This record gives sequence, structure tokens and C-alpha cells, in this order.
Amino acid sequence: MMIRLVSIAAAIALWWLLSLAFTASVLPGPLLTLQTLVENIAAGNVLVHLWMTLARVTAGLALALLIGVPIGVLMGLYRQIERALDLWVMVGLTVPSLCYALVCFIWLGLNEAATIVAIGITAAPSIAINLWEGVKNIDTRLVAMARVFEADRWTVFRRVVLPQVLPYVMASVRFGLGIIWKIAVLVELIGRPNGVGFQLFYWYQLADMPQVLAWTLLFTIVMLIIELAILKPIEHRLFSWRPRVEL
Amino acid sequence: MMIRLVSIAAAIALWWLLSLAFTASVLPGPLLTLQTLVENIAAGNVLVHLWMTLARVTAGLALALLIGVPIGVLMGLYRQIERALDLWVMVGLTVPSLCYALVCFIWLGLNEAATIVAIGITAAPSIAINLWEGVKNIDTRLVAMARVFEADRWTVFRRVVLPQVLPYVMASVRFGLGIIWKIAVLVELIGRPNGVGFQLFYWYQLADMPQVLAWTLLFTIVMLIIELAILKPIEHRLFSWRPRVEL
Amino acid sequence: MNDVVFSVRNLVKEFPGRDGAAPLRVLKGLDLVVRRNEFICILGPSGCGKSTFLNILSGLDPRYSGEIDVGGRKFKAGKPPLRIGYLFQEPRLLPWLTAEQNVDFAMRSCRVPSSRWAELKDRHFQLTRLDAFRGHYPHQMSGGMCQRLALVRALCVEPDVLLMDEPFSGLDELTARRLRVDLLDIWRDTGKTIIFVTHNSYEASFLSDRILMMSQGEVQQEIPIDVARPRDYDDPGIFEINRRVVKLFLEVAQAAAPATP
Amino acid sequence: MNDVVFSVRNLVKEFPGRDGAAPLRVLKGLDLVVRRNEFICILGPSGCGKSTFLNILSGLDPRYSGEIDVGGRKFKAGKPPLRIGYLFQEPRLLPWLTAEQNVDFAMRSCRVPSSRWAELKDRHFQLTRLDAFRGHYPHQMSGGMCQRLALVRALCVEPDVLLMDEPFSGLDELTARRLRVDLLDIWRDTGKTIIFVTHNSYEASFLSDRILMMSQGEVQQEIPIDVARPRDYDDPGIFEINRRVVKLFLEVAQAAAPATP
Amino acid sequence: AEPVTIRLGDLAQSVNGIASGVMVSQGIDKKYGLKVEYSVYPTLDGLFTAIRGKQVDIGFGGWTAFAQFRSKGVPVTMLYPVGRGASLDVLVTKDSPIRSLADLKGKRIGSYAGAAGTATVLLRVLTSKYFGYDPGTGGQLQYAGPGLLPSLLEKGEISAALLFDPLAAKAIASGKFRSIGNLADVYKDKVGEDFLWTGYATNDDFMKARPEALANFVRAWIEAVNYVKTHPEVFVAYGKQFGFDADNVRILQERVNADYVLTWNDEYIRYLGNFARLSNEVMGAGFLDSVPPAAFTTRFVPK
Ligand SMILES: Nc1ncnc2c1ncn2[C@@H]1O[C@H](COP(=O)(O)OP(=O)(O)OP(=O)(O)O)[C@@H](O)[C@H]1O
Ligand SMILES: Nc1ncnc2c1ncn2[C@@H]1O[C@H](COP(=O)(O)OP(=O)(O)OP(=O)(O)O)[C@@H](O)[C@H]1O
Ligand SMILES: O=C([O-])O
Ligand SMILES: [Mg+2]
Ligand SMILES: [Mg+2]
Repeated sequence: MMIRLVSIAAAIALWWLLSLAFTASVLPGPLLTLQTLVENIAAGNVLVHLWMTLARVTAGLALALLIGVPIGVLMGLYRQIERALDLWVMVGLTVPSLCYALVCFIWLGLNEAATIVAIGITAAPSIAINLWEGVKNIDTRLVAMARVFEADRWTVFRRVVLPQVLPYVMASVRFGLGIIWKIAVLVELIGRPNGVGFQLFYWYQLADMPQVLAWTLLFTIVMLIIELAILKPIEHRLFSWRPRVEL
Repeated sequence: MMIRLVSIAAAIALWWLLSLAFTASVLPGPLLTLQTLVENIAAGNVLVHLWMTLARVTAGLALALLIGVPIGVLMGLYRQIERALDLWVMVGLTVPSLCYALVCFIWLGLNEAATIVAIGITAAPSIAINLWEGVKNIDTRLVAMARVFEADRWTVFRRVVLPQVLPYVMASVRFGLGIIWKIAVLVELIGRPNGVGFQLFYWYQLADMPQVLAWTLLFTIVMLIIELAILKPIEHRLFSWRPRVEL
Repeated sequence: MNDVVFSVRNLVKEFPGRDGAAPLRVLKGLDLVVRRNEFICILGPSGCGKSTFLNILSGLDPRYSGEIDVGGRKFKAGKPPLRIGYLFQEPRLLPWLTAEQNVDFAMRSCRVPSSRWAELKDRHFQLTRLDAFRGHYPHQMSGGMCQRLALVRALCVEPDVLLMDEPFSGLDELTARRLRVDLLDIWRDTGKTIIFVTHNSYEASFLSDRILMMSQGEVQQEIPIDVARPRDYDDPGIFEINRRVVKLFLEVAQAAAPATP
Repeated sequence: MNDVVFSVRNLVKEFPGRDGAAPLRVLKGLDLVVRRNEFICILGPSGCGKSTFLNILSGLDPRYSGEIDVGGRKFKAGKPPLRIGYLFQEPRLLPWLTAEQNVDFAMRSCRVPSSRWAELKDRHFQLTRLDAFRGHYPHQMSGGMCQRLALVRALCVEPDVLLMDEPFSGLDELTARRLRVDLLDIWRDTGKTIIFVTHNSYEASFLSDRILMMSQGEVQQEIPIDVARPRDYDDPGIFEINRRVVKLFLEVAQAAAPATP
Repeated sequence: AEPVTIRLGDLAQSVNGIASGVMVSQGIDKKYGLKVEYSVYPTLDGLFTAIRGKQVDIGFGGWTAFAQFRSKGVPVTMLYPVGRGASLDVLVTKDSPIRSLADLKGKRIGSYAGAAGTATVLLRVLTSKYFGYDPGTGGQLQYAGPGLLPSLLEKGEISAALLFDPLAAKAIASGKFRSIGNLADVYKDKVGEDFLWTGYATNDDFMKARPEALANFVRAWIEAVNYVKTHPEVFVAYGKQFGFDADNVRILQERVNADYVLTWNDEYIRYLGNFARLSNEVMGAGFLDSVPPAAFTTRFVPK
């Protein structure tokens, strides 16, 4: 905990030092940013935006995992499916979020469902790729063992394959959150009238960097809370059996 | 190969079917898009943009790997470093590419170096996270073996840890390409006067979807070539020892 | 006829050669009939194809030529009419599950009625003296303990046929002796059919109805063990047979791999 | 005094208990002096702490209490003045390297001059009859072959001290016999010090200068083997000693784990 | 009768927000039987998606964008102008040797508007027709977010920046920058016609369903603009939001009032056609190949 506190202090100090090299219109310091954030919160319009973005990010992540994990796993397990889908995944990865967002908004209307679908589809290929690599690397001897014990495919998948690719899922959730948050910013920008990303761009267009950083800071704090209060404990539980690497 | 051809044909057919549901101003079909692309190439201004973007994407990916892989690996190996950096990585993941781009452009000037730094820094946290999870999951018995044979840390890292996290590196390169291409589009938009992303936005603002899709198609083809001509062969070489998973 | 558990005719197994080299022919036309409730031991030099053979009999490896019937049915056509248990040469435990959870996994997979779990586990954990380690993860157990845990797992699902690949190789003599006796008890009580690979000729002589001496991908010798059961571990008859077996084995193995010049 | 390779005093090793349970004390005050060029065998029931002990001697596990000197120097303080080789209970091969590359890895790590590589590899691959499998990956080799490859790897780096954890447990009798004889030759020629864990009492009697009978975390008995070298595998003297060792072992082990009621 | 609800979408940082804000705050909309639901979008892309997606009934934007939409078959029609471009200035640092657009030949120029923005196109039309160079072809034009431009100018990364209000006014008011040309004025000077920059558009469905509401909206808008022109205190409040103090808010006030256009007739639309021709010569095919007549209507202009 000590290290972590020092590390945070160092980060803030670095930010502060950096901010000295720029004017506040380019990179405001931590104090000004915090002050802006506090004022925003006092003004009372922060929660709605935060809540909307958080809901979109969460739902988008869930959708991306729901699409990405099975596709990646199936591609890792079955050579036919791999061959059939590998190029699709690369295409899916290349199509800009803009295109997804546009098609979703026009097809499904300018609503939350379209937003979430656009976010989920944009992020799914990255997650699929991660799982695909993960499954190709699992220990086949354990799969053989499970088959000897007459485990059906679903059991093999859930109890032998999945635990082995959990680190990949964990990584996907972590960086998925980051990607999805970035996508959400973009999608909010072109199709939603609220949200942290919306605010971010709003103030960016006004060249009001203290506000831009205040909203960034807000979401950063939320992400840190997610990491410390949700992901770390989950990870700790899932991987408590694992001996620690020592070099 | 057969499967792959059928799969591509299916993708094109799906695109074509989807395009029937929309007007060309929303989702043009494959034929119109291809035609637009061919016309662009005939007009002779495609190569410069493609080359610029490709250079940025490649250099950005290299930088992101150079930053992300060591950080992720060190975090996986040493608990102290993990504690010191985990929050930094989450913060790095949350700061929007916009902020990175802004600071880089102002600090380093409106040039390619700033573009590449912005792209690299934005993508590095995702890669670090992937490697971090990867290293935590390696087989510690093999590390112990190497230590018994008096391998120094660098040897252990290069010859025991790295081969075990190669699937994570491979995944990082793959989805890294995708993320970085998306970041490049954004960065080109706010600070560069050329590139595929620049063209994409130009035509997007003109509401010219055939052009938007033509440029997307162009980069998709490039990504497919990268996948088939570079990544797949590398992967094949690296992992030829590995028995295939069968379920 | 229903008494035949395995009927193997002209079994040939090749592994593809490395980098275009000629394929490695590991099993070269193996023939074998195994009857219900037989206890067969396989002896053979390291690398002669014993594990390869068990892999095929277990159904894991379908890439062979030749014919195998199981319980009177063609083997390749779907699920065999018998439950085949297989104790691998390595323990193959799931590292993220505790000892007990590893056993639970197998029992759930095999659909052992959960009413019987507690009884089965208690019996076999006690048998292998692992009772105190039910909550340990595999990496917290010794090599021999992992091997015993794999045995617990294989016995708890009560297979009709049990393929065992050097199950006692990493155990001390006392533990191994006890388990051999216990295994014979279980075998007698449940009417299992057991194919048991070992490098310990005394173990083979004590346990089996007949010993197959494998070498160069073929069964070179078949040695019936005509000692009455129940057997005593220190029975001079077994001792005598073991002498013959060792001699035969050294001959067979020597013939297979002539001493380096 | 420089003749003492290991000097272990009151070695205690505990593993933290699971979920707040009392810690598991595996080594309970072990004392041992090993002299240069000794060949020591350790016998003991499964789970008694043999591998734990070798892990500590190899320098891999620094979490113990008690004192260990290596070659006259404190152990915990940096690199020991002797090269300690350790043959693990499992082969621990790098799966992405071929047999030969696995050996190369070890030789490069240990900085064996590359001029000697070819000679060392040739000699030891031939010794273990793995010459034809240099290009195979570990998953393409049998269990016994992997074990032999691990032996090749350990021998190729020419350690001064060799810790061996059941190196021949998965090998057939002929191969094992040959390797035992070869190991004794190497030991004689190179003046190595060897600590050898095995469950095979005959092997221990044939190989060692003295046998340590371990149980319950302590050395319960020390049995000197006073048979002249070079020894013959079928020497009746060894046979006689083995008889005693087995008897002693059964007593010691029985005392440790009284038969279940 | 019940007031008719109109969903109005504005661009966040645009000066048109001053008048539309007044329309709501002063209750001018109610006077004309309207209830304006006002929303603000951070970027044009977002606003255009909303206009096309019928999330707003009336939306703000550059007229070229509306013409482009219409020519791609998107049913939007511009019904009234907002700004003529008088707040589009090319800025340089105070002590820069650059005096006019002519001096910028071969220099790096930053534009906030993106490659397809009306403002960028206007700059390129003017320089290539009347100053002998096109910064767009030589890689001289840098498109950077408006927030970046003043800093880039100060760092010397660019020699001049094309900026709009309120940021342009703010930059000038800071004393660190000066204008070397107001693009609308330069255009009028060289071409002899008024330039048009931005306007309000609606979608065809709404136009068919609620023509009387649109007419009322235009009336309310005109009244709001006149209110702004006669009530300087509006700017004090608005300027505060952007960091203008009471002294220099006059700069903003003058520029914004000069920008508002209250003329909309066929003559004016003909001017647009002329600009479209010029711009297509400079931009090349695909920019504004034609100006579809259906992109504009004057039917809601009060007689
Ligand atoms: N990481 C660990 N955590 C907890 N307990 C452990 C751990 N490693 C080993 N043990 C325990 O220590 C004891 C001794 O284990 P060790 O591996 O030394 O036995 P061994 O004598 O080598 O047995 P075998 O002959 O079966 O290989 C066992 O009871 C084992 O459960
Ligand atoms: N996947 C594979 N690819 C190529 N060759 C293989 C493969 N698996 C096994 N072999 C080869 O087949 C032969 C027989 O192997 P197998 O594992 O059946 O031996 P074994 O009799 O069980 O030996 P051991 O007693 O050492 O366990 C060996 O030469 C081995 O190298
Ligand atoms: O706002 C402009 O489109 O320039
Ligand atoms: Mg085998
Ligand atoms: Mg052990």
C-alpha cells in the first residue's frame, strides 16, 4: 500500500511538473483540475453524465465479451472456424468505430441500444483475438484428461479450457474497459447528447483544458475504483491457487 | 483455403445484402465501393496517404510494444513494480488519445515524431496489461529450472519467460494493430494533413459514404495482407512446436 | 463372446516424421484379446509404444490403422459400451483445483450420482493416505502424492476397464505394496478389467494374470502367471516367476537395442 | 575442511498452512555433512520431504531456517563456489525447444565453452540412447525419454555436485541398469558429489556410499554401504545389504504411518 | 393553443448560440407559439448525426454541409442563414512580420475547420484565386483542433491560424495575436458578393408536417438577433462563460453583431452557387459538384 501511495504521489507530482511547462490552456495542473472538478460536482450536473457513460461502458463491455469470447474460443478450438473467421475478425478490427456507429445509429436510431451495439461491436474483435491466441496455447494434455473422464464439450470448455484462458479474459476485461471507454467517448460525440465523452469534447472544442482534464480525471478515478474495488479482488479470488513468479 | 474463400465471399454477400437495406449515402454496396476505390487509385493520390498512415501505424505499434512489453513483463515479475505501476497503467489507459495527442503536438510540434509518440503512448497501456497478465500465468517450474542452470535474469527472461508469453505478444500485435489504426485515424484528424484517417474524415464530413468505405476498404485490404503475409507466417514459425487443441 | 473387452487386430500406429522424414512406426501390427476381469501387465523398454497403445485403447487417439472392438462393438463408432478409465503416465491434475475438487471434477464429468461421492472419496483418499491433503492444490503436493491423487480420481469414477500407465512408479516401496494389495482387492470386488503398464517386473508378476512383453512395437512374449489368488507379496512362486520375467525382459530388450559399439 | 561440500545444521522448513491452519513442518531439524566425491542416496516414504530438501540444497528455495554451508561458505550469501546441478523429479523441459535445443539452453546458461558442446552432447545422447530423437520436441517423446533427456541436460553442464530426484523412476530395468553403471563411471571419472533420491532400495544399495533413510522430516537411519568399487550389479553383497535396507525401510515407514485401522 | 415543440440543435462553441439562447431566455419562442427544446452538441459531426437522424427538428451548420447532404440524397433543407463569416479571422502573433494573406505563401497555416470545413475551403478559394497559392496542395495546411491553434502559433509551429469566434475574439482580446484578414470581408472585397457561412436546416418530414412552426421559428430568430444587437448586456453574461472581462467583451460584441445575417433571398442563394463553383475548382471533384436547389428554401422568410 505504501508503494502505491508513493506511486500516486509521484504521478501527481509529475503531472504538476509537466503542467508548469505548459500554460493552463494546454495542460492545467492537478490543483486547478481538481478545483474545476469540484466546482462541476457542486454545480450538480456531473452525476448524470458519469452515470450515462458508465452504463454505456459497462453494457458495451458486456456485449463485447459476449461476442468476443465465444468467437475467440471457437477459433482457437476448431481449425475450420479459425479459417472461416480469421479474416472477418481482422476486418472487424479495421472498420473504424465511426462506421459502426453510423450504421448502428441509422439502423437502430439514435438511442442507447444503438450506442451499446456500436461500442460492443467495435471492441469485440480485440477481445476475440486475445482469446483466440489464448485457446491455442492451452495445455492439450488436460483436455485429453477431461475427455477420458467423459466430460462433454461444454464441461471441457467451462472447466478445463476457460480456467486456462482466464488470464486472457482478465486482460481483455482490463484493456477492454480502456478501449471501450475510448470508443464511448467517440460514439457519444457523434450520437449522444450526454455523457463524460460528450462533455470532454464539448470543452475541448471550447479549448477549456481545465474542464477537459477535470472530466478525464473524473473518469480516471472511476476506472481506478473499478480496478481496485472490483477487478483486483476478482483476480485475487480467481488466481489465488497460482504460485507467484519469482526471478 | 477453400473455407477462407467461401468466408470472404460470405462477408461480401452480407455486406451487399446489408447495403440493400440502406441508401448509398449510409451504406454503399461492395461494387460501388470498389469502383470508388479503383477510381481513387487511378486518380493517383492513394499511395501517399496509405504510405503515411502505414508508416505511422507501424512506428506507433513498434513504440507501443517497446513501452508496453517491458512494463507489462516487469509488472508480472516483480510485485513491487506491479504495486508501483498498476494504477499508472490504468490511468494511462483512461486518458483519452485526444489529451495525449494535444500534449504531444504542443510539446513536440506538429510533426511525425509527435504523431508516433501520441499513438505509441495511447496504445502502450493495453499491451502492458496483456503482458502483465501473461507473465503472472507462466509456469514457475520452468523458471526454477533455468535458475538452477545458472541462467542470468536476462536469459531467463528471453528464453523462458518470453516464449511463454509469446501468445500474449502475438495477440497484442494483432489487436494492437487494430487499436493503433483507430488511434491513428483520430490523431491524423486533429493534427496531420494527410493519411487514410484524414481522408476518411474528409469524406465523412462531406457525407460521401462510398468514399468513406473505399478508404476503409483500402486499409482493410492492407490489414489483411499484413495478417496473411506477415503475422500468420510468423505465428506459424513461432508456434510450430505446439500441438493443436482438439475438443 | 460378450466376455471379450478388447479385441485388437493388426494395430499399426505411425507418427508423422519430422520435416519430411519417414514416419515413425511405433506399433507394428499388434494383436491382443483382453477378456473381462483380466489383469494384464505390459512390460517393455522405454519408448517402445506402451503409452501410445493405451492412448489408442482409451479412445483418445483415433489416428491408427487396424481393428479394435470394445465389448463386441467397433471402437471408432461413437461411445464404447463400457466405461474406460485411464490413469496417465503423468498425473494431469487441474492445477487450479484442490485435490478434492479434482476428484469432484471427474465424478461430475462421469455423472457419478452425487449421493455416492462422499463414500467414494472417503474410501479412496484413505486408501492413498491423502485424507489430510484434500484441500491442497497440486503444486503443494509431492510428486508421489500427485500420482496417488490421480489414482484416487481414476478409482472414484468406478470404470469397468482401467488402463494404468506406471501408476506406482514414483511411490516408495511400502506405499506401493499397500496400494498393490488394495488394487487387487478392488479388482476382485468390482470385477474390473485392468491393463497395467509398469517397469517393475516384480509388481507385474505379483499383480497380473499374464504379462505382455512389448518391444519394437510388437508383443514379443506373453507370460501367464499361474499363481493362485489371493497372492502373498512374498510368495516364493512369484519370486521365481519374476526371475524368469527379468531374464526374458533383458533378452527381449537387448535384442531390440543392441549395446552401443 | 574444504572437503565438505554440504554442511547442514538444524534445517527446518515449514510451508504456510492453508487458510490460517497451522503451518506444515516438513523438515524438522535436519543435520547432514556431505563430503566431496560422496555418493549419497536418500530413501523415504512419499511426501516425507525429500524434494523439499533438494530444493533447498539447490538454492532454489531460500525460505528455511537453520544453517547450510556449501564448500565452506555460507549458503544464503550469493553464488555458491561449486556448480550445483539439479535433476528435478519431473523433467521440466522447455516444450518449445527440441531435445537438442533443451540441452543447448542449459549449456549456454552455464557458459559451457561452445567448443565442448558437440562432444558433451554426443557422449550423453548416446549414453541415454536418445541420439535419434535430438530433433524431437518433448511432447513427441515418451515419459521415460523425457526423463533421460533431463539427465542428458544435467550431465552436459558438468556440475560439481549433482542432486538427482528419482532420475530413473520411469525407466525400464535394462535402461536403468545401464544408466546406473554409466552414472557410476561418470562419478568416478569426474569426482562429482551426488545426492540421489530414489524409491528403489536396490538401486540405492548398488550406487551409494551411504543411504539416508528419511521419514517424518528427519534422517532416521544412516546405512553405510561397504561394498568395494567397482561394483557388480548382481553382487550378492549388495543383494544382502538391500535385504537389510528394505527391512529397515519398512520399519521406519511403518512407524511413520501406522496402518489404517 | 398549445405551443408547438421544436427541438433545436446548436454547436457548442458557436456564436449563434447567443441569439438562440436569448430566444429561449427572453421567451421569444413562446411569443410565436413555440416551445424550443434546446440542446448543444460539442462537434459538428455529432450535430449532423442528430440532424440526419431527426433527433433535432432544426439544426445549425455550415451551408456547404447541407448542400452536400442534399446532393447525397439526405433530405435536409436550409431555411435561414445565421452567420456570414465575419468572425473568421486569420491570426498571427503580435510581433509576426506577416501582414496579409499574401505573406503566407509557403508558410504553415493551421485551420480549426478540418479539410472539408466551409472555413477552410473559403481560405483556399481566396488564396488560390487572389493570392497565387493554395496551401491545401503543398501540405502547408494543418488541421488542428481549435484548442490547439493559439498554443501552436505561440510555439511557432504554424505561422498563422484560421480561427472563429468566440476563440478568435478571445485571442485578439488577449493582445497576443492580431488578425491579418477577416475572410468574409476579403471575399466581399475580391468577389463583390456576400459570403455565407452558416445557417439553420430542418428535415423534410418536419418541413412537411409543421411548416407554420418553421415560419414562426424564423420570425422568432430574427427578433432574437435584433434583441442581441440592441442589448449589449447579453454579451457580458455570455462573454463571462468564455473568460472575457467587461473591457474586451466589446470586441466579441462587435464581431458577432457584424456576423449575423438577416438577408435570405434568391439573390443570396445565387451567391452560394458562385462560391460553390469557385470552391469546386480549388477542391477538386467530389466537394460540391453541384448545389441542388432543394438544399435551400426561402419560403419561411417573413414577407
Ligand atoms: N508449496 C507447498 N505448499 C504446501 N505444502 C507443500 C508445498 N510443497 C510441498 N509441500 C508438502 O511438503 C511435503 C513434502 O513434499 P516433498 O515434495 O518434499 O515430498 P517428497 O519426499 O519428495 O515425496 P515424493 O517421494 O512423493 O516425491 C508434502 O506433504 C507436501 O504436501
Ligand atoms: N506426438 C508424437 N510425435 C512423434 N513421435 C511420438 C509422439 N508421441 C510419441 N512418439 C514416439 O513414439 C514412441 C513411443 O512412445 P510411448 O510414449 O508410447 O513410449 P512408452 O512405451 O510409453 O515409453 P515410456 O516407458 O518411456 O513411457 C517414442 O519413440 C516416441 O518418441
Ligand atoms: O463550420 C464550418 O463548417 O466551417
Ligand atoms: Mg509411457
Ligand atoms: Mg519428491
